[in-house]
Amino acid sequence: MFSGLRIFKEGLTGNTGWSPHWRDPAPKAEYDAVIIGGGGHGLSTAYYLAKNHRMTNIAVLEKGYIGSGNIGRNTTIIRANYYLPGNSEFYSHSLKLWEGLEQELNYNAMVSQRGVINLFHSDGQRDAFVRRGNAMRAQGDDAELLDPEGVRRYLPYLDFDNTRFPIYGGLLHARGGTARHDAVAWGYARGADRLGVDLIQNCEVTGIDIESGVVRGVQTARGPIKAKKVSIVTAGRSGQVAALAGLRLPIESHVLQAFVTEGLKPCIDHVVSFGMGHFYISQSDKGGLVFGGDLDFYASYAQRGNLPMAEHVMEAGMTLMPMIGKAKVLRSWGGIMDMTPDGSPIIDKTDTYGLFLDCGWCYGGFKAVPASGYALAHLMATGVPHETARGFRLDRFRDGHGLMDEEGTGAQHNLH
Amino acid sequence: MVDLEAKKPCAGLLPVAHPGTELVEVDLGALTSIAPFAGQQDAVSVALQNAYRLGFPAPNRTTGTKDRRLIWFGRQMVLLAGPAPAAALQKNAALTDQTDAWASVSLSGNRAEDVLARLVPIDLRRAQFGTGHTARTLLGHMNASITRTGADRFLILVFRSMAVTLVHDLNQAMEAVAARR
Amino acid sequence: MRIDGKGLVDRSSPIRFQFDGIGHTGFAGDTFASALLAKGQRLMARSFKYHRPRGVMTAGSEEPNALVTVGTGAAQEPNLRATTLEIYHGLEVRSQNAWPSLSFDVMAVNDALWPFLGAGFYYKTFMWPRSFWEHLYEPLIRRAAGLGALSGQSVAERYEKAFAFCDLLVIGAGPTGLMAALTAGRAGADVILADEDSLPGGRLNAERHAVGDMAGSDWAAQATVELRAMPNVRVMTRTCVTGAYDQGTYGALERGAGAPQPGRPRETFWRIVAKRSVLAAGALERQIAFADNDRPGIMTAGAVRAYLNRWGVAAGRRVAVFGNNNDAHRTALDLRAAGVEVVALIDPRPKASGPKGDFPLYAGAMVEGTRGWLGLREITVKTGGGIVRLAVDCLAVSGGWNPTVHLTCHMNGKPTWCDAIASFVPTPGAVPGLVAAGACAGAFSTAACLAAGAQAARDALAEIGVTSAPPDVPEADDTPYRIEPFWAVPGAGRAWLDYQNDVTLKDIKQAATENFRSVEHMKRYTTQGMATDQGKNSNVAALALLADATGRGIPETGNTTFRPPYTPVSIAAMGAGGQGMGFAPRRFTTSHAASVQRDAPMVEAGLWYRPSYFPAAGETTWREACDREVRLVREKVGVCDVSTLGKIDIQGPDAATFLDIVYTNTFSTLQVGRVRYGLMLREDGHVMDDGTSARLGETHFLMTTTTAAAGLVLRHLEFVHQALRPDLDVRFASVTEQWAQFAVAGPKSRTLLNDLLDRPLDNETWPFMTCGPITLGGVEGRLFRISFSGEHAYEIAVPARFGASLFDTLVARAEALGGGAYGMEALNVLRIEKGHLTHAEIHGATTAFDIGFDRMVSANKDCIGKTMAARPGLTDPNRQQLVGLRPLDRAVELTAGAHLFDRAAPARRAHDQGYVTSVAFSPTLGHAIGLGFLSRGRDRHGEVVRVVDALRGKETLAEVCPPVFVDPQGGRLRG
Amino acid sequence: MRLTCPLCGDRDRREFYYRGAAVALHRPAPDAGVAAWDDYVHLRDNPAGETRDLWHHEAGCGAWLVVTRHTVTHAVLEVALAQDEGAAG
Repeated sequence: MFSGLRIFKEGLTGNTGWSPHWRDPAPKAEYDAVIIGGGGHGLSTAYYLAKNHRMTNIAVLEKGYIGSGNIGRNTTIIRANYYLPGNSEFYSHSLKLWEGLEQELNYNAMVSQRGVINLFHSDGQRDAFVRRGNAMRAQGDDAELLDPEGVRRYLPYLDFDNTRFPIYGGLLHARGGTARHDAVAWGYARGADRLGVDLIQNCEVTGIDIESGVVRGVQTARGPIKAKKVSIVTAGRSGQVAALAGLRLPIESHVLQAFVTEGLKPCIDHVVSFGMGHFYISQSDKGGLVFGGDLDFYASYAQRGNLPMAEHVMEAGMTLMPMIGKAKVLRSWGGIMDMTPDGSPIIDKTDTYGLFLDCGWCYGGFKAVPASGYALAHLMATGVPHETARGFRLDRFRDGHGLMDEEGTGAQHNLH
Repeated sequence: MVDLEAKKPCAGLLPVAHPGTELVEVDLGALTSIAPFAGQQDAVSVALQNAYRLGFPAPNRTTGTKDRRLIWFGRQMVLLAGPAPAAALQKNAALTDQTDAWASVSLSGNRAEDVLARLVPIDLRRAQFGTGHTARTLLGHMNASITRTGADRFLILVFRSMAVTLVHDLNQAMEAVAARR
Repeated sequence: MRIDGKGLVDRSSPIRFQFDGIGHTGFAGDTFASALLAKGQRLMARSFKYHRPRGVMTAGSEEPNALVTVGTGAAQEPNLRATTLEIYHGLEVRSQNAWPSLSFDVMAVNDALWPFLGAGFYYKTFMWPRSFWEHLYEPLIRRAAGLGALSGQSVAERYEKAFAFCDLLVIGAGPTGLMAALTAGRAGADVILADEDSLPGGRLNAERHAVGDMAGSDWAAQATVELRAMPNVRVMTRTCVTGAYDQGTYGALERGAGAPQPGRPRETFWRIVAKRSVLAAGALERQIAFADNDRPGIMTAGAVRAYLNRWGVAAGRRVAVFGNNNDAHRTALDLRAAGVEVVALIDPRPKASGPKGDFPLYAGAMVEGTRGWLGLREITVKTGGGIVRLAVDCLAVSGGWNPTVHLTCHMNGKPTWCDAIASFVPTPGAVPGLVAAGACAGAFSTAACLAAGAQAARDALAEIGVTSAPPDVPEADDTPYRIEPFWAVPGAGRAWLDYQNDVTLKDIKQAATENFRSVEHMKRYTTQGMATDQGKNSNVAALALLADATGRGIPETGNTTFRPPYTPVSIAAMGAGGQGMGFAPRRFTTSHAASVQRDAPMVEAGLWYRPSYFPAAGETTWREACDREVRLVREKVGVCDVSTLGKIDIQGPDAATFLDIVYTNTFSTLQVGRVRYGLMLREDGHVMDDGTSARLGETHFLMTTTTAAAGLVLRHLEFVHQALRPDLDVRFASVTEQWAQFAVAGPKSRTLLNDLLDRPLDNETWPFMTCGPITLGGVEGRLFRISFSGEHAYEIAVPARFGASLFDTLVARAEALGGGAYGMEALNVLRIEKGHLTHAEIHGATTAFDIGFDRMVSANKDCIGKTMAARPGLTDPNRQQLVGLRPLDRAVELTAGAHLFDRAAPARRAHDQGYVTSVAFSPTLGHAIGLGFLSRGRDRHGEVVRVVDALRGKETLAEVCPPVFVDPQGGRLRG
Repeated sequence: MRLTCPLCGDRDRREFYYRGAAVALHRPAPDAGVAAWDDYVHLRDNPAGETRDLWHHEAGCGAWLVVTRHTVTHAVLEVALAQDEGAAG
C-alpha cells in the first residue's frame, strides 16, 4: 500500500522496504486469456478482466517493456468532449474512470482536472463547438461556452489583438485535464500484477494460432502459449499483429509529433487548443510546456517527426500565444498512430472465435485508456460489447452505419 | 456607360529598398497559361516558335526576354508573358488568361539570394539556379513562381490576393538581411 | 581568478554587466561563467528538486547547473546557460529558481527532507482526499518546480528562419571539423561549417596542444581565416546543428551575437540540406558519482582546463583533480604551469602513474565526500594510507569522455558500446549520408582528429563525385587516451548523477529495486536524463550504474534514445514568422479597401477577408445593418463581392466527360451558354462540395467551388484526372484570382446592369442559369445569371485589376436605385431563407440523401462516390435529414449548435434527434428561422421539436418545415 | 523528408500533399461489390517496410506522384508520375 505514511516510515528507515511494483514471471504454457500489448490499453484490459470479471489466469505479452508504446509518447490530455454517438458515451465513461483512478489503483497518476479550453475563430467554428458542447451536456458531461472576454479571464496571455485568426471564444471543459502518462501504465501494471495477472516483458508475439476459425494461442519469442482468448491491443503496430491472424485492417499508421520545453515556472494553467491549425498545449507539473499539433501526414513507423510539421506547430503557438516564444524546446518525439477512415477506434470481435481487436485509436488513445480496457475486458469476458463501446464496430466502414467522423474529413486516414 | 479604372496588385505597397536589395512591382503585359492538349506539345511548340520565336521551355526553365517570355509553370503548362496569345495556339492548347491573377515583383540586389533563402525552400544560389531557371515552389506559405532574370534579379509571382503578404514577407526578410551587416 | 597572460579574451575590451543587481566586469570573449569565475564567484544557481546551491560544472552548452535568466519585460529569457552566454555591455543577468536570494533559498529545506523525496515518491502519495490534488498538492508542486520564468508578455524581438544547401555540412569546428572543412573547401566543394561556439577551434582553444608548429588555438584561427576566404565555404559560428532529419536535412539554431539590436534577428533557425555531412561534434566529459559531488566548485576537468587556457581563469586557488584517465592528469599540469596551486591529483586506478609535478599523486585513491554548502571547502580522500582531508575550493573531475553521438541517434540509430573508451560510439550508417569522425567517433587525440576529419571529408566528397587532393595534415599530439571505467565511489552519502534533476545513485538503485529495470523505466521513474541537458553529463554513468544494480552488462542494459533538438531551441526561432499575421497568408479581395472605407468589419473566411456588414448612419447593431441589407436585396438591389469562391477553368475535348465523373449530375448535356448547379462527392459517398459550372464553349467549362474548398477541389480534379483517368484530354487552371466577381441581386439588378453594360440584357436572351461574355466600358467580362439569394440576380466578373473600380461603380449605382452593398451576414440570411447550403450543412459527414439531393445523383452514369453513397448506412431512412425550423413563439431566437429532441423527451443523449446548423432572423418573414438535421426529418414536417441549447441556457419549441422559407417555387429568381 | 519530383527535382516535404496508399489508383468498377470497394476505400496493407503511396506536388508543378518508399527508414526509393502509373499500372 502506497501512502504518505509509508513514505515517511521508509524515509526514516533508509528506504529499504520498497519492493517491485510488478513481478517478472516466466510465461506459463497456457492462459485463459492473453493480451498482446503491454501498453496502456492492454494493461487496463488485464486489470479490468481480473478486477471486474475475476479472470486472473491471464497474461499480458509485451514486445519491449511495459508502457513502451504510445502511453509514454503522448501529450497526456484527458477529456470527454466528443459529440457523435458512440464516442460520446465512451469518452464520458473514460473520464469518470479517470476521476477515481488513483484511489482505485493506489497509484498517483497525477490526474489533474485543470480544464480544457478549445478556442474557436469564426462564427462557423463557434456553431460547431456549440453543437459539440450541447452534445457533451446531453451526455451528462460539463461544457461551458466562453466569449472572448471569458477566454481572456482564463487565458490572459493569448494574443487577442494581433493574431492571424482572432479569438471568437472558447469551449471550456472543466473536468478535462492531464495525467502523468507513464504512471498510468505503471499503476495499471501494478494493479493487474497484484490481482495475479502475469506481465511478460520482452515477449514478442510472432504468430497467432488459429484452428478451424478458433483461436488457440500465440507463438512468442519465449515459446508458444496456449490461450482460449486472445486480444490484439497493439496500437501503432495493429496492422502487423493483425496480419498474423490473416486480418487486413482499415488502418494506416502515421506519426504524431509532440514537444516539451525546458522547465518553467507556472504560466499555462489549462489545456488550450487552437482552432485554426492543430496546436494544443499544457504545462506539466515539472514545468515543461507539453504541446503538439497535427500528424506528419505520411504513413510511417519511424517514431520520429519531420521539420515542416514541427515548424508549423511552433508557428501556430507563436500566433496564438507569443509569450511562449522564449521557451525552449527540449525534446521532440513521435508516436505511431493507428489512423482509421473515420478517426474513431475499433473494439470488436473478429471472424476468428476468441480473437479480439482493440485498435484504431488515432490520436485519442491516451484519454481512452481506462474505458478501453474496461470495455474490451467486458467484451472478452462476456462476448457482448460493453454498453459504452457498441459503436466501435469493425464493420461500420463496410456498411456505413454509425460512422463517427468527428472531423468530417472522410475516409482518408491521415485527415482525422 | 462606365469607365473602369485599372489597379495594380501591389499599388501602394511598392517599391521598397533596403541596403543590398530592392523590390519593385513589374508589369509583365498579358499573362496566358498555355496547357497543350494530349499529344499537342510539339504543335504548340511550333506555334510558339512561329508566333514569338520562342521555344517551349523545358521544365524549370524560361525562354525569351523581358518583353516576351515563356515561363514553365508546372505540369503540362507554360506561362506566356508579354504579348496576347496567338490565335494559332487555340486549337492545340488550353489557353487561360491569367493577366490579373498574379502579383509580379522583381527582387534585385547583391543580397537578393540571402533574402529569398529566408523564404524559399529551394537552392536559389546562382551556381544552382542560373539566369533562365525558374521554379514552382513556396515563398513563405504561398505558392509561387520564381524565375532568375539576371545575375542578381528574380521575378516572383504569387496570387494577386496575397500581394500584401508577399510584400510583408519579403520586406521582413530584406530588413533582417540588411541588419546582419 | 584571472591569470595574467593566459587566454584568448581581449583584455583591452572590458565589458560591464550585472548579476542579481551587482556590477561585474569581464572582457570581450568572456562567457558569463568565465567572467564570474574570474571574480571568484562559484555559486550561480540552485538545483531543481532539493534547491542545492550549484556552480558551473562545464564550459559548454551541456551545462546542467548554471542556468540563469537574462533581460526584463518582454525580453526576459529564462534558462540560459552561463557557460554559453556571451557577455555584452549592459547585460543584466538574474539567478532563478531561488527565493528570496541565491545564497539563501528557503526551498532548500527540501534538501533536509531528502529521505522522503526519493525516486518517484509522488506516485505513492498525494492521493487523499481526491480533490486535494488540483487544489493543494499540484499547485504547490508546480510552484516549487520549474526553473526560470517566462515574462508572460508577447515576444517583441525578431526571430527568423532560413534555408541553406551544400555539398558537405561539417558539424563542429574543432580539429576534426576544421580539417574536414579545409579538405573539402580546398577541393572546391560547397561547404557549410557550423559550430555552436562563438569561436571555432573546439578543444584546441581549451588545451595547450600544438598543431604543427603553432599553438592549437592559433592553428584554428588560421584555418578559420582560410575557410572564410573561400567563396565556396560558409563558416557559421554560434550555430548549433540541433537535429538530423530525413534525406540530409538538418535543423540548426544560430544565436545572434552580443546585445539585441533593432531589426536584427535574435536567432535564426536554419534548415540545412546537405548531400553529405561529417559529424565532428567532439566529446563531453562525464562526472564520477561520489557523496556530495555537486557543490559549487566541483567541475569537469576539461572545463577547468578550458577556463584556464581559453579564458585565462583559474577556477580556484587550491585545486584538486580527480580522474580515472590520463587526460585528466593534464589538468594538474596546466594549472601548475599557470601558477595555480594543485593540492592533489587523485586517480582511482591503482597503477596510475601520472605526470611528475610538484603536487601529490594519490593512485588508487578516491574522493569520498566533500564539504561546503555554498561552495566547496574540503574534500575527503580515501587513499591506501587512510583518509585524507584536503582544503580545496575547486575539484576537477573526470570520469572519462563520452563521444557526442546524439545526432547519429536522431533517426532511431542506436550507438554501439566501445570498451576501449568505456563509452558509446556512433553506429556507422545510422544517419544516411552522415559520417562521424574524430572525438565523436571515439578518436580522442588531436592528431587522430585531424586525420579523421580529412579522411571523412574525402570519403564524403568521393561519394558525390568530388575528388580532393590528399590533405596536408599537420602534426599534433597523439597521446593515447587510457581509461579504466570508474563510475562511482562506494559510500553512504548522496552521489549525484543528474545534477539538475537531483537524481542520485540511491534513486537509480531504488528504481532497480522497484523493478524499473529497463533503462527507459529507470529514466522515466527517476527523471534521470530528463533535465535541460537531456542526460549529456550523466546518462552513460547512470546506465552503467543501472547495469551494475541489475547485474547486467552495459550493452544489454541499452540506452535511452536521443531525440532532437541537441540543444534546446526557442519556440520563437522554430516558429519564426508565425507571430501576428504571419501564420498564414492574408488574401484580400479587390473591394477590400472600399469595404473598409465603408466601415465594414472584415472577417476571416478561410484565408480571405470579407465584409461582415456595411453599417449605415444611425445603425448601432450588426442586426440593424444586416436586416436592412437583406431587405434591400429582396426589394431593390444589392451588391456583394463573391470573388473568393473558387473558379476553375476546365478545357479540353473530354472536359464534359470529365465533369460527368466528378459531379453526381450530368454536365455533358449542358448547353453552351448555360449554367448548372453541381454536387460533388468524396469517394466515400459523402458530399465534398457544391457549386455551379458554366459551359463557356463546347470544350470549355468554368467550375465554381465554395471559398473554403477551392484548393481541395482543384486537387481532387487533378487526382481524378492524373491518377484515375489520364486517358481523358482535359486541362485545369485556377482562375479564382483572375476575376473579380460580384453578385448583383434583387429585383432591380437588371436595371442596374443595363446602365453599365455596353449591350443591355433582357429576360429572353438572359434567362435564369445562363452565362456569356459581356463588355462594360470596353472591358471584357463575364456574366452569369445565377442566384444564391433567391432573387433575380447576376454575378458579373471582370479582370481583377478592374475589381475595385467596378465594385465602387456597382455600389454607387445600387445606392442610386435604393439598394447598396451587402455583407456576409446578409448573404447568410438570404441563403438560409432560401435553404441554400454552406459548409455548416455540407460539413463532411452529410450525404446527398441527407440534404435531400439524392435525385441529383444520376442513375445513368457512374461518378466519384456513387457506389459508397449507396451503402446501407448512408441511405438509412433513420438518418438525420435536412429540415427547416421555425420557433413556435415567433418572438424567440434560434441558436446554431442547439440539439433537437422530441417534445416530451428529456434532453439526454439517448433521445438526441439532431441539431441546428444555421440560424437567422428573417426580416422577410419577421421571425427567426433555422436549418438543421433531424432524424427522419423529411417525414416530420409539421411536427414540433424541442430545441435545446444547454450551453446558452436556452430552450424553445420549433416547428419542423421544409428547408426553404422564401419563394419555394423560385418565381423571384426567374422573373 | 525530401522527394525528387520527376518534373521539379529534389524538393522539401513541405511542398507536397499526402493522400495515402497507392491503392487509390485502382478504382474498382461500380459493380465490383462491397468487398472490393471496402478494400479500395478503407482497408490498407499498411506495411512496416516498403510501400507505395500517392503525393501531390501541390506547391510545385501540380503533378500527382506515386512514391515508393520505406515506412521505417523513410528512404525514398522511387518517385513516378501518377499519370504513367495509374489506370494502366
